[in-house]
Amino acid sequence: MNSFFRYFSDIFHGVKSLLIGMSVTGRYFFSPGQIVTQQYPENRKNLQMFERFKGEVIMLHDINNQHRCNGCGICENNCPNGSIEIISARITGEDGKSKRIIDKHIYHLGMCTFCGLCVKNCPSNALGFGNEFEHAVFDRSKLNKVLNQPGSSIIKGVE
Amino acid sequence: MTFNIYDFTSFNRWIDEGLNSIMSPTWALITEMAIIGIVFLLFYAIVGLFLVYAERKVCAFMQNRVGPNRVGPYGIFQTIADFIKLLMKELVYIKDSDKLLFNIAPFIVIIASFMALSAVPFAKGLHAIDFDIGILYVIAVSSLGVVGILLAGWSSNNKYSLIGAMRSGAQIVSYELSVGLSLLTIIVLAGTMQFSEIVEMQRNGWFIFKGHIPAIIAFIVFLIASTAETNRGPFDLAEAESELTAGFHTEYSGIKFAFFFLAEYMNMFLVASIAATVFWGGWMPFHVSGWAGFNTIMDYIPPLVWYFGKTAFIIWLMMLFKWTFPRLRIDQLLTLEWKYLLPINLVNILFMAFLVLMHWHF
Amino acid sequence: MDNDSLKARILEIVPEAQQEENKQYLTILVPAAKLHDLALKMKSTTDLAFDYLICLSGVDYGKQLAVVYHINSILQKHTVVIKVKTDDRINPSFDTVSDIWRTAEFHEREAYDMFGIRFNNHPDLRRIFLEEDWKGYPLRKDYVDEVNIVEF
Amino acid sequence: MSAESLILFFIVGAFLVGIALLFSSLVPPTSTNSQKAEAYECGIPTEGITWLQFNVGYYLFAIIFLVFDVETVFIFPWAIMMKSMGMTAFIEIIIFFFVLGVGLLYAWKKGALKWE
Amino acid sequence: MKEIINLPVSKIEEEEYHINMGPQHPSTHGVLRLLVSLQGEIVKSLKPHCGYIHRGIEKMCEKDTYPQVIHLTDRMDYLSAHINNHAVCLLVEKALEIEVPERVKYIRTIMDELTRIQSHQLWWSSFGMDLGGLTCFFYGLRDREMILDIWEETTGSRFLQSYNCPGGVMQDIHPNFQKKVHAFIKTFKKKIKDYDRILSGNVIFENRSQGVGILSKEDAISYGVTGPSGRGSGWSCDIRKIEPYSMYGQVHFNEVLRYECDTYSRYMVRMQEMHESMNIIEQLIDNIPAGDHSAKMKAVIKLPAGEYFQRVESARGELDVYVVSDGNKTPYRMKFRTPSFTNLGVLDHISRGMKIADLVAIGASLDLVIPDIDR
Repeated sequence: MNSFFRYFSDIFHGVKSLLIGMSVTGRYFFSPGQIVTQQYPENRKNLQMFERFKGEVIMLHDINNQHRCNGCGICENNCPNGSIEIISARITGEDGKSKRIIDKHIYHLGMCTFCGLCVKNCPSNALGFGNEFEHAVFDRSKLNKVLNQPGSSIIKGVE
Repeated sequence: MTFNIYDFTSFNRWIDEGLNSIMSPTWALITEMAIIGIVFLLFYAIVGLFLVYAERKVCAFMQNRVGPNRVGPYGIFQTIADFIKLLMKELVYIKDSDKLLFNIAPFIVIIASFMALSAVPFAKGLHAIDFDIGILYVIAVSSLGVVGILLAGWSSNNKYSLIGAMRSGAQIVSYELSVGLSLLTIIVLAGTMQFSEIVEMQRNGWFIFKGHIPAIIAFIVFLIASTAETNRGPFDLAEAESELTAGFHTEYSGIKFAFFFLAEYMNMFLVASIAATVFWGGWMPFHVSGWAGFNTIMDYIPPLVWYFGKTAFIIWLMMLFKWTFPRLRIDQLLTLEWKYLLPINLVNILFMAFLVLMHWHF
Repeated sequence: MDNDSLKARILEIVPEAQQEENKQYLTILVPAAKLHDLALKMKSTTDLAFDYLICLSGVDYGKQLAVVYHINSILQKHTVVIKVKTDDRINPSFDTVSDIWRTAEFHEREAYDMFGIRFNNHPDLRRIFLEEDWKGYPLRKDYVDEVNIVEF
Repeated sequence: MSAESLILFFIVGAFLVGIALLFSSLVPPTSTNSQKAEAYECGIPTEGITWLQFNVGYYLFAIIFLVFDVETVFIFPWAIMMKSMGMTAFIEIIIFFFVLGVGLLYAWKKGALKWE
Repeated sequence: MKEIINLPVSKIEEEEYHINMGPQHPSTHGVLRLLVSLQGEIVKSLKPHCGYIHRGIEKMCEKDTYPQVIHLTDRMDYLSAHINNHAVCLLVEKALEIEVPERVKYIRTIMDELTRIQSHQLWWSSFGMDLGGLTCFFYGLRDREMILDIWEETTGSRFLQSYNCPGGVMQDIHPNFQKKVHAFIKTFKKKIKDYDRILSGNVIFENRSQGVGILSKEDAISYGVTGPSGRGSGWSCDIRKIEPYSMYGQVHFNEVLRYECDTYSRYMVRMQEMHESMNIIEQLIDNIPAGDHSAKMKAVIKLPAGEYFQRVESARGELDVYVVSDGNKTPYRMKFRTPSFTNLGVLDHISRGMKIADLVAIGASLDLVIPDIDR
């Protein structure tokens, strides 16, 4: 007799639990206001990334097209994947001394794992993270970027 | 109380007589058949495509998503785009597979659902064939689909498919019983198996109200069993994707896969429409005895709207099942059938018979 | 049990064992031949009760190959590090402890895969990560990687 | 329409599948290679034979089903006549169900309904 | 066809049905291959084949400096990336005998617990999906998004943050951090009730999970099954309690233990752990002391020669880092004892005699992350 009652209580509890489950999905079905989907390409205009978002490594330039990188190579040493290459050049400064400046700061985006060591360890805070995240290209070689903008020079007093 | 503005019988007769007047009876018959064939073909395709779209939207809303929204407004052409894509896909053949059975399987699945569809009454006078053994016919024909699934699984020469097919065989064979017995409960009340008569008998109240408790139990059992019979979640063991990748149709590509997919949705439509017809009065409007004004207003709503509304609601229920519950295991599936549904069903039939005997139904 | 008494107990079982310097755990170097015996006793003795093998690591010390066992007792809450070393770099082998701690089964396969250390009586000693026909044992210090992606 | 027109539905169904299959086998580009013709088993070549004797569990249920399904066929005519025959039919079906129920109970207790 | 007919009957019975689950299989959540021997639906035995995404992290570590190692540990168990970082940082700090500022400890602990919650959320999602309840998947991911947003705001990344560094954390927390964590906890406490309604209490789920994959406490210890899986067998193996690190010694939380030893108990442990994690975060979030976000570190970190071992509790179980240092700036040998790898070892043992569907449930209940196995 005991098992007989358990048979029915099983059915009862089973059906009850199923109805509770259905109430959850049913509730969401009738509340489309809670939809969380982001319509990505359409919302591009008002898509606001967080300021710290690590989209890519960039070299910070001011309005005079000047940056703070002196080509010391610390970022290159710190990069675990070898995604930074520094090509420096020597020029003769105004005071007649030969000094090292950055010629090309090459950044292989395709190899970068965004660990942030280059940005963190840069002694002159020349590097930063940009918010751009749409990096898809058809050719891998396009992922190799030169970070210092053409014609840019170093801010005085940084070296 | 008769209300015949939506009666399609005269419309049918008009076509029939019109055709007979301009051509010989043989040709008239052939033309009629061609018309019916084309109409059903279109109907089948449209309902299938719509149901796939509806399922995507429904499940998306249940999951806090938007669902398809790229092709056309609100993504309504998504399934058409998918269909075209699948049509343009290559049919891949697997070596060592049984090619004949492999090709026959989608035929069987589609034909079974197609033939079962022929007996469904959409509105008064709007049905292809009105059998006097309608329910028996539908049960018999729709269960043919399992042969297709078994063949598909067996002929693929794929282990997942084979296990899926075996599961599906055991499952459908078991749930066949409950589908039959739950419909029998209503047959006891109705005393007929002809769909048109069954619908007609619900003019003054749907069977689910007339038969009250046993009818409601039978309806729930039918809903569960038919969900299982259409291989839908939580009973989708045959294609249990987390276990058997895609189950019996793992090896089917392109349009052949699409046919299995289509057949699943058509079977869902079919069982929903049978449930609507047998339990919820089919195209009969909702009537409350005594409320003459209310009943008249209800009568103005076309029977097709009633019919599709009820069907859509039951389909929605089945989608709610699928998108809420986890999948059962094969032994639990069979336990549910043999230890719960079947005994309940048997007792329920007796209960209904007793009700009929004592005239306790409405 | 504190480290001193632990050491005394282990020395009782294996007198040849030597202690190695380590700030964190008691580290004991055991001759390879005594390893299985010691492990068995360590697990079955009630006051030691080392029932949980935390970690089994292969180490290449340059000349020697070693296997380091970090073993913990859940009941007694003490941890000991057992080390076995071998000079044989061509065909290094130790006794398996996978019959004592089942977790060793996978870890020993890993050590075999990466260091080529064979474990006698292991139930299923195959390479676990690399392919069966992989040449060499990558984590050894003398392993030469022909296609090194990092040093391009 | 009469029942003979069932053949129509058969033909239409076959037509639908056939025409689509025909289209699909002619129009889309095809290519074959030995990898493509492998049965899908998570990307690993299949080991052993696929078509093997299978677990008896599935067939056991098929047999029980057969028994019950035949019984169900007997219930159909009774169900139609129930209303008109009244008490006699009811008593008859009680006896019938009793036999069926005993059979089910027996199978249940025997463990035939247990999946192994 | 023909071969079968020609086979003698006894031969057929002996023949085992081998089936590959994985590497391309929905239920392995990655590229794990399980070679399963079946008899009908029953699993006779199974052999895991791993290594499909073995990247040789331990070898790569030998070439990297300690700060560089951290970004590799992210990629082992990507779902508890922060905890993996934490382990290496703790080890380095222990070896150098550096005391990190209190603020760092608070931040790390909160981050660890957020990691645990999001890992369990993803586990819950995929558990539901493995059992066929696809809706669970979206609910879990939906709520996980809030944690990812919190991370993105503070660390700049959503998934593999590399937020810890030896001596502290990369950046100070974002001003919005506390507010957002509070908002998350408030929301998630409501949402987790939905989780219970839709899956935990469901009769189908209970039947699918109860009595499935029994792992006794003795076996759990012998196989080294740690974390929620081990605690589901009643083994008190929480490193946060055994060897407390960061703030775990000072916060109050319960170690969730259950004794049914089956899939259901492993499930319930994780569900309870999410509550406990929220409890820990609530205790810490308002009391983060002011201070620096990193201790003063030398530019080049060299560990004194010797051997170091650090245990932490990752979302999946005990994560140990074992370092042999020869005094250089790169580790001489670095070994990660990852929880998934060890937990995988028990899969064969507990899934024997179960059905294929159970195997999927058991695999999901062990919460295996494939990169964590392969490293």
